[in-house]
Amino acid sequence: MQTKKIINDGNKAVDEMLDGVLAAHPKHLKRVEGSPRSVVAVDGPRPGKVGIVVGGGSGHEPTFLGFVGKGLADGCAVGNVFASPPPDPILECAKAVDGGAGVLFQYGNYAGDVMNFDMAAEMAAMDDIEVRTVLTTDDVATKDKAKRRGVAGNFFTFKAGGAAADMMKSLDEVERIVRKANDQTFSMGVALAPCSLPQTRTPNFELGPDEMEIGMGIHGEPGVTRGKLKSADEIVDDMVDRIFAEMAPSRGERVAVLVNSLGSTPLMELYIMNRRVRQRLDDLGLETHATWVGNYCTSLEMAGASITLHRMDGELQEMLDRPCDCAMFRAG
Amino acid sequence: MQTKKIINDGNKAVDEMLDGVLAAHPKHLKRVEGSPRSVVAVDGPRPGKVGIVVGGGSGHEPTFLGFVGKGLADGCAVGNVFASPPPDPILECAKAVDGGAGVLFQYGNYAGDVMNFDMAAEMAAMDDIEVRTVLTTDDVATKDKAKRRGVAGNFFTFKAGGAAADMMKSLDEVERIVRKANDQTFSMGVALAPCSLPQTRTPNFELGPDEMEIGMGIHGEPGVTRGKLKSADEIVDDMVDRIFAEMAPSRGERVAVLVNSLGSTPLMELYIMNRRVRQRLDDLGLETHATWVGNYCTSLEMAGASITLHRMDGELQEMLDRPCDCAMFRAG
Amino acid sequence: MIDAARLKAMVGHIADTIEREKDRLCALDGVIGDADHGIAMSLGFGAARDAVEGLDETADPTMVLNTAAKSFLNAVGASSGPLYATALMRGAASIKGKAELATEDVVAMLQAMAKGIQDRGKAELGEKTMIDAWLPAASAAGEAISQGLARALSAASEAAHAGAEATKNMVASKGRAERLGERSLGHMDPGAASAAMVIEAMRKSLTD
Amino acid sequence: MIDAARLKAMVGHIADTIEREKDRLCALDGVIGDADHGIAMSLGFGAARDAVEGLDETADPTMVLNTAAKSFLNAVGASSGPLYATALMRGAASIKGKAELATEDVVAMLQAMAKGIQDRGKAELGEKTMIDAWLPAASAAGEAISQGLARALSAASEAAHAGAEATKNMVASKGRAERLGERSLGHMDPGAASAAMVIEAMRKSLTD
Ligand SMILES: Nc1ncnc2c1ncn2[C@@H]1O[C@H](COP(=O)(O)OP(=O)(O)O)[C@@H](O)[C@H]1O
Ligand SMILES: Nc1ncnc2c1ncn2[C@@H]1O[C@H](COP(=O)(O)OP(=O)(O)O)[C@@H](O)[C@H]1O
Ligand SMILES: [Mg+2]
Ligand SMILES: [Mg+2]
Ligand SMILES: [Mg+2]
Ligand SMILES: [Mg+2]
Repeated sequence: MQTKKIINDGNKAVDEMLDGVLAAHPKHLKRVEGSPRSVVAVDGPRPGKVGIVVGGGSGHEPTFLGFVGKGLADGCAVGNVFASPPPDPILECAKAVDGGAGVLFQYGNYAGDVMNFDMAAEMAAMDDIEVRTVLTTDDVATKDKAKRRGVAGNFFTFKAGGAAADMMKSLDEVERIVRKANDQTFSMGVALAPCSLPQTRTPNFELGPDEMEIGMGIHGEPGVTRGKLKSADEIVDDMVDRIFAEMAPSRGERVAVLVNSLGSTPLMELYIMNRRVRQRLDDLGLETHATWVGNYCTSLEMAGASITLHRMDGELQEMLDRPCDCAMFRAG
Repeated sequence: MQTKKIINDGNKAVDEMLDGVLAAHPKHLKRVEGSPRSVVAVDGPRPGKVGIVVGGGSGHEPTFLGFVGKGLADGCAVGNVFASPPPDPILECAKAVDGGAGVLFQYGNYAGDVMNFDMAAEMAAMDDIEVRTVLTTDDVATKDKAKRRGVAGNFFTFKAGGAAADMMKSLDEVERIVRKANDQTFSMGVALAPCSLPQTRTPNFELGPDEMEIGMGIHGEPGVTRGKLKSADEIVDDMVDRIFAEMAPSRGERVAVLVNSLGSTPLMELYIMNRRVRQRLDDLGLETHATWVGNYCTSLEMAGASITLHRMDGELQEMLDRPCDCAMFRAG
Repeated sequence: MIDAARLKAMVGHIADTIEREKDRLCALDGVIGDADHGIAMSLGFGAARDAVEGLDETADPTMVLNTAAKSFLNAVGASSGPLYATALMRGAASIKGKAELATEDVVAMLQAMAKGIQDRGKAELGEKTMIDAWLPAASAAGEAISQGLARALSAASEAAHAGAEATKNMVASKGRAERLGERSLGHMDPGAASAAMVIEAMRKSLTD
Repeated sequence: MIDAARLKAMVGHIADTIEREKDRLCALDGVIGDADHGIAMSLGFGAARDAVEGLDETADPTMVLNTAAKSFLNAVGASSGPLYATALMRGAASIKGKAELATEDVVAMLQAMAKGIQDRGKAELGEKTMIDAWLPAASAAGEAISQGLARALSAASEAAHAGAEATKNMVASKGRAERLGERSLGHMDPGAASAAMVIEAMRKSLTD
């Protein structure tokens, strides 16, 4: 039996979604002419400003598209479900948002994305657009920071890059700030039930009816431990402990929090998780500067959640607090 | 086998959720002292302004709590899952947000809510607070407008009330405008898979593995037809046809659109739906003034979606466009 | 002898009964409503039991029922909250000033409760609500009053059960199930089902 | 005689093969990756087939492979896109200017393709990627070149299959499965599995 989805043809799901996105958000988003999978901010790119291009596979909405807008990303290249976009739409975004000050590519650390964005960067260089790249590597399910996957932490790294660029900082500066933001971003996920791709409509992994998997990736890649479903507090403790082990926070430090649904875990559960996250932060004497709870980086209809902590100095806090106005997100 | 949820004790889910909500949104929300299930806007209630009190059962987040804030609702009484709050927390909200110009109760039309809010209104009258009530009755699954359930259309009726009150209009005026907004709001839902209550953790209805139900209520109340799952376009057409039949729109009229997830239907599917909604509106020569797509009125983790159309004259459009800043929603 | 202590025990007995039947009530509500009726009733009578247990010796029967009413309402809300809170408050008012209840008092209390539910919910017989259990029970108790408390309450309990059973053949026109129309046919109303349990628990506790 | 028309047919034959095996490839990818490898490969070779079918008579073998490369890449992205696009472009470059391909040309093309994948992805043998099918295939073809095209390509196909099989005993250290460490053991790499299918389809189409 196929999984249930409200779609037409699975192969057309991404393009039809995009049509719906453009119809809903004409004040924020437009397509690059002749490149239907390249979306740029109506208000954002401007002469002298570093252009921020994000992108990746579809199925993580509102990541990446939803973060395009004034004060955040200028352009987004849209891939197939769970598949990096090819170089062409990335290049078209880079051209469309280039204000002469260079372009920063920001995306999650996956082999496919790296290959495609790197190819696009080479092509952009041939068009005399200077491109730098900062990968988001926030998923502490992997030990080695440089090899970590990019998951919900894109929220903070994109926000930092978008703010820095909006402040008309140089490409060097924007890159430096985004690297710092990424260094200070730590995520951990838990999955309770699989998603399924529009084309296969088959659960993309199996999990027992009473099981959960800690550390599962946002494409259903296996995580770090699988076990019986525990209570919210136990789950959060396990996740937060793993984050703290990598982050090594000290009393008095300031953090921002993101409790994110992987798709079908509702706000009630996320807020119950946030209650415990806050208790743990308070217990350590950390100052919670801001909290977001909701669907920010999903995995189609996967059940589960992720917790991201973002440690801030004064500069990163300034980036986080700077107003932005995107298709599916607003802050400041 | 119990359904999977990230919770602790099912009986504590609502209070723990509220703790998490208050922890996340200190700039927008605070509890009324001594009344933990009464939440009011930090910035909003003020002398001379009509107070807007909303509320209902939990499990529909971000409805109702998420719409508390400047320019929208001033207070929210929080019930158990799918259960109206009792009169006491409603009364405490009314007292807390009363600015001397009267209070408007806005909530969905359910027997339980009506009884509890009416009791609270009687008690408020004894405290010399003038209370009026406008029920949201947007679900066209019921023929008789006055008997219709209130579902995602609360979004538009609350927005209208919040804006009118924020403009310091009189209680008479605010009531008139909200009644007009409700008269012009039409919703239709479709369910693909059930939710389950935190206490029972049992699916609250059954639906075959290839079935959908059009018109199902946001608490899993039976709808109007059950059948095989169709394509997105066919589903949207069925829903929009039913809405048009009640709304009887004319060429050139202006509408706002809300495509809402019941919980676990992801943005990709909602935007695919929105694409078709827009086609249908364009075909009729209607002008789409604004569109929202996402989780606005959920039903725990139910799979499915609803479509709401809101027809506007100049006054209603002014209400919709007026800025507001809430815990889980911002506009304008 | 029915005094405040017996009424406290009665509230406790209702709470225990509902607790046992909670899942069945949720399942009934799942078919034509929102699947929470068992939860609402168990939270309500559980809170009522805890509250009346906390009362000291000086509490009279009226105080017991008023305390139960208030705690039920505040724990529950929903439809059941106002309906049962009103029932209990009206029951309390009907026995005001009495330290011990005679058969007539208990029957009057039961009738006041039924009347309270009807005043609050405005439902008529045949609309597929708890009224279809409560009203027949109240009438039956009145008719059997001359046969003593045990017979009066047995008659009430039987009538309540028959009334609940009869809701299967009714089309809902009040409450959440109202919009189902014909689709509500064939299913027992959860509120009527729990009403029959409540009344039987009252009978058992007050006469055994 | 292997000319542009044969290469077009080859692309079509690969596309058909992958289309048939799509679900199996998605299932393999589901275990250690993101369950989309069959989709990516079928979209890619499907687009490549459509594009090369659209070429007119004047297209030479290089043009066929370059066209396949570009359309594959634009239809897919993902990991497979750059890897196969690079393979096809390198294959195209290796036969530049030739209207017909001799055995040495086909083997050189196969080797250029493998080299292209390695240059693009930077994977070494034993890292549990498609390289573990492509490199052995390219070597085997080289070693068997003196025995003629059919034997050379049979040797390549057998080596690719053996290589794919061998990935079961490897711990991933490239691509999406890299973070699984030991948990990737026991499962065949989907990219290696599809590589074996691609190479067998090339063999069949170029020699049958
Ligand atoms: N107006 C009414 N009068 C009498 N009983 C009612 C009325 N409305 C609802 N009920 C009863 O309430 C029951 C449902 O209670 P419950 O599930 O606790 O509340 P809710 O419908 O708010 O979820 C129904 O089965 C019905 O018996
Ligand atoms: N760096 C690399 N070098 C060679 N092959 C790779 C590399 N990274 C990934 N692969 C191959 O790609 C396959 C996955 O392809 P696919 O599922 O289409 O892409 P994605 O991982 O982006 O979803 C893997 O099974 C592996 O064989
Ligand atoms: Mg992929
Ligand atoms: Mg309820
Ligand atoms: Mg109910
Ligand atoms: Mg894959």
